[in-house]
Amino acid sequence: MKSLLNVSVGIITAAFLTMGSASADIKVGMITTLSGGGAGLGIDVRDGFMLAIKQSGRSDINVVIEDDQRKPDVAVKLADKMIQSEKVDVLTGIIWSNLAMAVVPSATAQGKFYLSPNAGPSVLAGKGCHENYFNVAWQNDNIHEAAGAYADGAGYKKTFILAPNYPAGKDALVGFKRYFKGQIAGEIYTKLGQTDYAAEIAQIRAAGADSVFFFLPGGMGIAFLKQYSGSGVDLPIVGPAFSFDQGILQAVGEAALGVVNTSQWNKDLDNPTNAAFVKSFKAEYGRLPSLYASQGFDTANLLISAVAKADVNNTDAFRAALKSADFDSTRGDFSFSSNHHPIQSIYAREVIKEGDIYTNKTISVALENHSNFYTQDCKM
Amino acid sequence: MSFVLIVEQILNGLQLGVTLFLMSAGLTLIFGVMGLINLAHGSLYMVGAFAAAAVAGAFGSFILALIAALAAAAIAGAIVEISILRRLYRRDHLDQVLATFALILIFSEGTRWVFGSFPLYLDIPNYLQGPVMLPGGIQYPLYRITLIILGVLVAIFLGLLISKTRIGIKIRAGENDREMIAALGVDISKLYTMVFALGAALAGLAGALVGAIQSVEVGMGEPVLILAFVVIVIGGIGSIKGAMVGSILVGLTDTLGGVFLPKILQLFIDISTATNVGSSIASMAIYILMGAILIWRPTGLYGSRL
Amino acid sequence: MTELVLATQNITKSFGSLIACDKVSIELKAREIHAIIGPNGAGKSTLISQICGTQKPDSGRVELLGQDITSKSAKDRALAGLGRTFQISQLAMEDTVLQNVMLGSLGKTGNPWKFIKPILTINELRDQAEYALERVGLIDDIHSETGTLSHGKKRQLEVAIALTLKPKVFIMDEPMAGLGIEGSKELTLLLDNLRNEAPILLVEHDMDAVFALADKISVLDYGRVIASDSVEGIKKNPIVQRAYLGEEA
Amino acid sequence: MMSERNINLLTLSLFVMIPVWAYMADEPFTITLMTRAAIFALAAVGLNLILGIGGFVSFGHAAFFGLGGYVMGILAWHAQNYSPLLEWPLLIEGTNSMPVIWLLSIILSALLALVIGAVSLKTSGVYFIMITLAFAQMMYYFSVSWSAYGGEDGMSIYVRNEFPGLNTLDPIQFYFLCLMLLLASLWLVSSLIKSPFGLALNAARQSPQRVQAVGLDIHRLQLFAFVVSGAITGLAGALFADLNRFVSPNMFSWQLSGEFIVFIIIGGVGRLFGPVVGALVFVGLEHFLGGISDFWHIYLGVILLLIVLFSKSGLIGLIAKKGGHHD
Repeated sequence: MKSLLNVSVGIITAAFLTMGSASADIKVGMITTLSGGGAGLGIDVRDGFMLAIKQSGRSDINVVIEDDQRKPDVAVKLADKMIQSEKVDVLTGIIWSNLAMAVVPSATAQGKFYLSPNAGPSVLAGKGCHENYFNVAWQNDNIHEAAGAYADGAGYKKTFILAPNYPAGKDALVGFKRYFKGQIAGEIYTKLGQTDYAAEIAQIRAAGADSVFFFLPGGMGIAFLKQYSGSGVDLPIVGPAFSFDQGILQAVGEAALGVVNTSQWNKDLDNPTNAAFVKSFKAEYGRLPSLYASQGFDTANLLISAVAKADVNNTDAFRAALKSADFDSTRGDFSFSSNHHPIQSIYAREVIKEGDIYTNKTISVALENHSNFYTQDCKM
Repeated sequence: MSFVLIVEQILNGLQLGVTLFLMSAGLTLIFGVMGLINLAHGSLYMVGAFAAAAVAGAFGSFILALIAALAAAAIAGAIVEISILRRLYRRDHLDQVLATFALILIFSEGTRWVFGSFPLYLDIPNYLQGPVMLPGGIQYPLYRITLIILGVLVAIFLGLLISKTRIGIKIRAGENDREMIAALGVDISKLYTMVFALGAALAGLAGALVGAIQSVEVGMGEPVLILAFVVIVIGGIGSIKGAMVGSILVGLTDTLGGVFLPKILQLFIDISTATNVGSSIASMAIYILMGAILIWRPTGLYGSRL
Repeated sequence: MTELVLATQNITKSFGSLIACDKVSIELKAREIHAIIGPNGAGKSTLISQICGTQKPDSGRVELLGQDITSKSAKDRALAGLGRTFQISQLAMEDTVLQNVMLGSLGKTGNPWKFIKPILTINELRDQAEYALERVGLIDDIHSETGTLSHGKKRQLEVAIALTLKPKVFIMDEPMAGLGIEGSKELTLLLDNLRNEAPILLVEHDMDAVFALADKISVLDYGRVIASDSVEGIKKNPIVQRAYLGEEA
Repeated sequence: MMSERNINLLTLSLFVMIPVWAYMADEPFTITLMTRAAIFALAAVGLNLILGIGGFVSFGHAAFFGLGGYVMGILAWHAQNYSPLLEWPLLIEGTNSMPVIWLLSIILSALLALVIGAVSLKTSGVYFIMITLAFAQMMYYFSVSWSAYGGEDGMSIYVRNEFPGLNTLDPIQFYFLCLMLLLASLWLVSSLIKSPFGLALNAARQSPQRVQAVGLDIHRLQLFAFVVSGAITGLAGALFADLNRFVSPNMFSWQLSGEFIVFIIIGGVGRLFGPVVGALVFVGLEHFLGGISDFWHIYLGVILLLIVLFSKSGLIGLIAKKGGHHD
């Protein structure tokens, strides 16, 4: 706990020797969720990010970290602080789409770079895209598109789909349907923050479906899975990684075993960067890394690669350095599409038990070198 | 819409109702006896769930976990009552709101400090796993049936406690007249602590029972708290019977509204609009219910006239 | 024949099995002081509440100047000309004495919808208030916080507020309570004068005051009028002596 | 010890001096923080009218705050996208003119308050608390599911709206605009309190029977206070949306309603400057404690507890001499 406190005290400077700096110091503002219900995601992003900074040994990258409490207005306030008071060059860290929508447009309009380690709302990929906005995680639809593709490939013909009634939930179902060719047995939008799914499960039971796709992030997903497994409905489930990731999986427990979920990363992905990342993350923080930690780690490495190539004050050169994505990602091949979102493979994983710990095993590639749907809407 | 589905949804509504009852019984009792608005009641629910998860994780026994939830919430409640809240009984409701709001902050972040930022694991025991067949070919989870029965038992227990025992007499006297009960020679502060701990224990029990089928995480108490307030206002503040009726009404409205409103709207407009509009009205349904009841009866169904 | 100002006809009110008012009919004529006496719990306050509209009678009617006001709200009865004082002081305790009385003069205008000019600078209202305070002898306490006043002074303040309303009839619920001998004397004088402005229905325990002021006395016991007569008649009435005066002696 | 009047003056001077200092020292974020404090203060000044003077604890003032925010958001969004708000029966265009947005926020919030108040003021005490909460929750869920205007994600407005003759994107200019509105609302509320209307409203809280007995309609008095109260808070919402250049359903959340109440209690219930002091202190605490640790909410909670336990009438009451209440 003590180390956690130390890390979070305001300004953090990596106290390592410089590796010879061709460029001036760069200041990074990280706004992420560190308190309240969704804190786990933010903490993982932060820890992954700081691990990469530490490993780079660079002392010319200063990171300022603040807690947005998952409130949009607080995030906006912090962005103002980062820009006006801390005078950062680059912003990053936001977990939630709605907070990203509140912060990103005005930050990029003020000439700051924004590197998204998690949220990828469709607006920021399409009509609202910006040359200074780079998404290092995924466009929101991607993981769900992969789930649709997987369900299709697995031969499901009639799927019941559900998601919370908010924009990311709608993106999820649209994304799934984009790649699923079968029939939709039923489509439900649940209340955001709902924790009892008995009514929905009853509808699934009655719908005559052969499979279920759901997108319910955070506690909603835990609740759904527990209740689903106790309901006697035993249709196969497909879901995005968010409900099956390392942090949350232990809380779901047995109910998740065998479920197939889609993700652009898994800890068993076979590349040297990933192996080293998993090992060092475990050594540093004493827990297995999550999807979010890998995204934080990749975001930092992208930044480090750009800092090594160009001075942040030379905006065009720095942007080009970012765009080239010249870093070793934990996911293997990684490049940016024309609207600055990842082109990457998305995998199907299965939840297994390793000793006492629930975790995922990669079983197949759901979508190979996948870009996103909104490139043609983006005019930079 | 089949008969089976309708019955199943009614059972779901009942089950939500009885869990809400566990929360709101304590809330309404504390308000009725001490006149305290306790926003931190949701935090006690959370404390119960976390205690249960911790004990279940360490010893693997669900029964022990439930006992731990009762005990931890009761103790947390008693500590808070003795150290802070008893100073506020004679104060304005506003001071109580601020103090218990502050307690929410302390409880939430304190819990996160102790247990970390990720949800904890708490599952239902094997012997309560899986569905059972009810008459009429209805398949329904055993655990939820157990919850309904347990909730009804607690309601009976509370009813007997208040109508038949000495403590109950004191509680009823305390509701009516604080001076009188002091004059009767009852140690009023002990009584208050007891009532508060009882309410807290019920909330903790609810947290543990619900935590097993939902997620045990920081902030889990606040949405339930709001629902519980809706319940006690509908039922009439201070009335256990009102809390019971209010819980069932809210449980049924919330569950059935979410399911049937979109279906009903589909008869009139196209499916996707119906789903959309239906689910947004459904999410407002309990508040509309509460508003309507308060317009009809400004002090709730069983509330005493002010 | 003198004009009938206020009348109740057979008003009845019960709370469960307890009958607080049982077919009570009383009359108040112009320039008259009609006292209601009776032991505690006899139903005097319930009667006043029904006349002033804070409680609705189960049956019977209340008439003011020949008009049926039984179904009117307390506010409308005040507008119709009922000026009352409360047995348990109903005052804005955090406000000053002057502010409380100006509430009365504001009520008389019937128009509280003025938002900018401070009320204390509206001379017309202030003059009326100060005049009323002078009449009840509270002018020296004009800027005191009402909550700090003695019990007796609060009674006087109640009367002052009623004065500003310039009502057609006064309803006074124990205005003398807690006043002390000197205070009672002064208030007795004031009420004696007031009867020329409007008749008074007076509930009072101070028998000296009642005997000095009343033109007519009605005695309530267990919710019923057991006697209604002149001062002399009541003094001699054996039923009254048994039911009420006898107990006090 | 200080008189309440001096505390008020001190507070006002802080609201002027801090931003001026920040401007000189080139600390624009401090100005942003002060703007936030001023807007929260404005919202709470509105609430204080019905809560402190009227005696009705509204736990749903976020309904007005959010409505004001959405008025700004919707008008500016249409102006930004050059799409008319309504084409039939008459053409209504979006706008990015602050005065127009303010006026509309005030009018619509007042109308909403009229509806909510007409229903809610029939109840009192805890029932009133809960029914106002219910209305705000309805607005919340409605905005979440209203996908045309962003639903849960809300709406981003890329440029701050315009005020004739000012550059509103300059933090200090926007700040003083907000401060002027705060001062105007303080002047309005202080006039109201001293006016005949205020006297009657104040008395209606302390002794409703008395006010009825002098022939005044307490329900109408309270309803009017509620409407003014909602309108002021609605205006604050429009400003808040402009400060963030963003609106979302969060502006309707019950936590926000709770925070408004907290501002008032911190400062002192029913005192003219109570909400102003409270908002300033709260924003300050949030800012300074936020950097201490991940668990800074614990510290905030403890400080709020201490305030409530050791001061019976807010910080102003704690500092002010007794009896300074009526100035």
